[in-house]
Amino acid sequence: MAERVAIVAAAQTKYHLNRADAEEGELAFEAIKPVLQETGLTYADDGNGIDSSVTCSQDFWDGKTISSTSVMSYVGAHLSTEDKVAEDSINAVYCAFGQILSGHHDIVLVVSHCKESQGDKSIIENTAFDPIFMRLLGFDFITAAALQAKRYMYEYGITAEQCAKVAVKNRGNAKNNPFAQEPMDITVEDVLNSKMLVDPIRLLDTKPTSDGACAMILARENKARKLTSKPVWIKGMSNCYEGHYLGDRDLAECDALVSAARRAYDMAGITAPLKEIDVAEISEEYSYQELLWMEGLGFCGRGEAGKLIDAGVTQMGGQLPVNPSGGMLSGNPTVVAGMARVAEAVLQLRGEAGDRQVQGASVALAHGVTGICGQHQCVMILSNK
Amino acid sequence: MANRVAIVGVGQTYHKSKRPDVSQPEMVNEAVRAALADAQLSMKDIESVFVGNMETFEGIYLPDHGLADEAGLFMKPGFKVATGGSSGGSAVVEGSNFVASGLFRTALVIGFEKQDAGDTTGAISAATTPVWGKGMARGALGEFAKQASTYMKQSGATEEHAAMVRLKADRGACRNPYAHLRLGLESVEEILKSGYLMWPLRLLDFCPQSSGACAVILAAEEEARKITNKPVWIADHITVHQEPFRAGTFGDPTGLETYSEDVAATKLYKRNGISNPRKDIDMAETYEPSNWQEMMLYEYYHFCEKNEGWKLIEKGITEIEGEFPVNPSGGVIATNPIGATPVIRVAECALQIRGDAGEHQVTRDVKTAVATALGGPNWTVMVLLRRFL
Amino acid sequence: MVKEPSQEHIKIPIAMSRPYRWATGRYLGKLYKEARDNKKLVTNRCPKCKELLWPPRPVCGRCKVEAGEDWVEMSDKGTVIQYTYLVYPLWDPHVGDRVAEDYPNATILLDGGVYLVHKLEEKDPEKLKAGMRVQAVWKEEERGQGLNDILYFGTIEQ
Amino acid sequence: MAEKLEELESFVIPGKIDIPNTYFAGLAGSRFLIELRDNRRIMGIKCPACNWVYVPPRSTCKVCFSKLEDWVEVSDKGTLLTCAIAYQPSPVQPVEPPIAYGIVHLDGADSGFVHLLGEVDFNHLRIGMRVQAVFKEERAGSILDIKYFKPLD
Repeated sequence: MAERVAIVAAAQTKYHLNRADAEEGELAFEAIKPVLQETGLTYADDGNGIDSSVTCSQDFWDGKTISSTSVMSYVGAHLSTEDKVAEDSINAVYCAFGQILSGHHDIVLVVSHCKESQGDKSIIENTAFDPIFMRLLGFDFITAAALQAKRYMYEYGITAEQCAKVAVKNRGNAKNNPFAQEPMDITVEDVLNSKMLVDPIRLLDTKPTSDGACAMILARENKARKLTSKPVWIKGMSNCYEGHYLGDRDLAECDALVSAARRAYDMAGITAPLKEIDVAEISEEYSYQELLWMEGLGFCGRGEAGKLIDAGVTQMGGQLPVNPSGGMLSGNPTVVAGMARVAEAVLQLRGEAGDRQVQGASVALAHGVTGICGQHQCVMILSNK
Repeated sequence: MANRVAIVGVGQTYHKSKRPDVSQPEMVNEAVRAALADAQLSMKDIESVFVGNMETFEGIYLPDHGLADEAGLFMKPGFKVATGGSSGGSAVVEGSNFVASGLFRTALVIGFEKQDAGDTTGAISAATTPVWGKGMARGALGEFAKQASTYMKQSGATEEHAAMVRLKADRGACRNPYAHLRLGLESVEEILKSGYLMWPLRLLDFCPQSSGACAVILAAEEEARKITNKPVWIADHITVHQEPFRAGTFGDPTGLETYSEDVAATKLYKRNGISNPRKDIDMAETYEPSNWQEMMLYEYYHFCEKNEGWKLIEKGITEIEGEFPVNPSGGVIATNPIGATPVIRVAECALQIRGDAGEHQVTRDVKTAVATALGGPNWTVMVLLRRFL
Repeated sequence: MVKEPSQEHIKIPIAMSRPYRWATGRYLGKLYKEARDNKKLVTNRCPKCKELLWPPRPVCGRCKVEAGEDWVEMSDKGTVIQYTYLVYPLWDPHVGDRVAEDYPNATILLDGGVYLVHKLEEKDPEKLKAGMRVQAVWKEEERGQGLNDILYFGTIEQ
Repeated sequence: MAEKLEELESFVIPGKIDIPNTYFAGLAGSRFLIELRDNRRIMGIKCPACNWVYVPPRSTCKVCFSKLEDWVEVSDKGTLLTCAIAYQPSPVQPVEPPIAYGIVHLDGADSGFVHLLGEVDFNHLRIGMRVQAVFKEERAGSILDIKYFKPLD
């Protein structure tokens, strides 16, 4: 890369079960306002203001065609550049990264919002499945995820206890995160005794319905240094699509994640992820996914993530704390979850993560996932150096 | 610092109301194969994929994911953008950005819409929610009808002028084997006989609902020169959004506001040394859902003075053989697979610059062309293409 | 060009309505409340450009600043700027059917200075004209639906 | 008009987006569904380059992008690759829960086939078990023309 790009500010709303008190734009503005205040930026394309906005929302969740119109006023879109990415929001950060590296923009505002409380999750997710071969079977994401969990556990001997430990760890970590929706003191037994939703996935293996928003500002190096004394640099980033038809995929593997991670690591010059990365924020919509994605990210060999959680490697104080924020399991809306991971990584690298701070963190990984059984994966490496 | 980006291949499906013979991924596959063939590349040469589509039209959440097995996304990086009707234009812009940035050497940009899967007007009406505007939405039709009525009053354009635009479009479409509506219209009178859909818009004044796909392949300069001896350079692009302060869904029905098109054109022309667009640019493909809209776009894009758009059509300036051809492909009024439409604009401009447009190749030698896109509420994307850097 | 084969084309119809619970938020909620309780139209004003925002919201999209709560009550009278009438019934996604709304659809400039899209009571195309003066005809019952608390705009004398 | 913003109410308006859709099964999908409907046969398609049999069939190989036209019939019997049991009701389910889902490696295919499982004691569901397709008597040209896969003894 010829030039460096930094995140100069990031903010999240507190995540909440139901924000019926706010429409989408008002919700997003709760995250936008702090990043504008922190940087003192306004909208201008003279090189000193925000010259592009990338929003991320899903029409199916907003119940509205061209859902970015909900936040248009709040992201300075009028007679300015605005684009909307329709994946998990970490890809909107990727889009902004590309806009700056291309030379077209200097300072980009990225905003995502989602109110899961206002739609029907099963119906919306069902429409993501191929209408000819899968949709009529009545799939939603958790049903497909259960097929993946079962195959992954079978293939590598991952146990329900090990998955439950992820849920316990992340909900416990959430107690230190003021933005988290569901911090909980729970035990492995609590998880294993919680209601079975889709065997082998139980209620506490899943995340709650969540509403929230996240905003951040990216800037090219010469601008970033003027905007903050604590820039967080994007050292590497990439994403990847897996195939769609579930029967074609070896669900115990996550090839797209391996591919995205390889490119991100190559860019960042990372060869030994477990050693070189200080903290990871991983999008785990279901508890088993944190383990599977850790393998895809190369933190351990295939099937060995269970051993890492058993050994406490990923807990606070371990060699590589994973999801100090509490992760998706503690409550992030889909769509927003990936940017929430990035925002948490930024806090860690600025040393502003409060009680969930990983001491001395200088390299962080943020991961986002979109679609069925992690069909689309995105990996980002950040550093404060 | 940034890499220069060229279009090295274009491909599209033929466009029809319905494509019962193919599934959505199969339809997109046709365009991707055509683009690969045009570039003489194979899928393994493609490093990234960017998709433009509006999910509500087909009722498919994450529609790009559904394409992964058959349209070339499998194990490739990329993402989908959704900026309304301009989605395909935004996909070209982001694809171009990612190649320019050096992150990828090649990018496949896909736009598609299979409108036989749903109800387009219904999907556009869903751009309002019941909390604001329930039951008031009339799809795009209502908006364009109102704009037409205002334009008629303000500019002095007549229904005859609109019909002349329609006639020009049809002449182009009949020479373009991929166009959807190829009606063989012969006279203005024939068009004026068609019934009103929504006053003052007649059936023949409005674009059809098309199913189709279009793909373009972008490459960084070094790759591009290896791939083709006729690269078409993306000299610049710009995206401008506009908020509808005066209750419009597409721009401003009162004509009092500054338009996103105007801002986009002003900035794009200025930074590319274009002082007289009709002289410095050789042709344009615009996103004109109605013939009335095309006359307005002439003005918004500074191809003429305000309220004089109708004079361009009256004088034949924008005909295929004219001094400044606009929409020689037949344009959007002949073919509108929404997500694909802006990609088609870019592809058609590229073909004109290469001299490969066949029967609808314009008379003027095209060295520079501009492709535009329109999305709601009033999203403008302009892509400036050149034969030489 | 791909040839169309002659085989039977299987199609899968899926009609799955998606339910939503849309929230107005507090700013638009204020308009809803005044419409419901007092048959009044209210909105807030931008502190910078002094224009009325529409719908009411916490930011001015034009000035790109926070708008605050300078609330203003507006007349429910206005002038028709543009109108069109429907000839062909269109699919309404919020109804789930084709709707042949026989009231003309108009953009109306309220006397307070904001534009809104609504229905006109006058159905006779001969009597419709831009510039005609209209006033909201409010529903007597079941209000609480924002602008849909207005049945339509009826013609008033100059 | 002196209320504080915090005291203002947000109205929640229930409603829906209701636009019916029609999906064409396309070249490969149509033939596959016609065979299910008319002949109770499960057809796959073979990639000449990868030597891989896809079920259900599609027109392009996702790996090598070859056009696929080489139709092969595969068995209605296969081996269970994974399974899941949905206990909670949802509006998209085709039958009442609990519902068992499975991915079946059909004999003669190289990919898994996603469907429902039936006539099975959930306690006996296990990966690797042999299953067979049960066809509906009334078939309409849909993936649901197969009722489910049942265990083979």
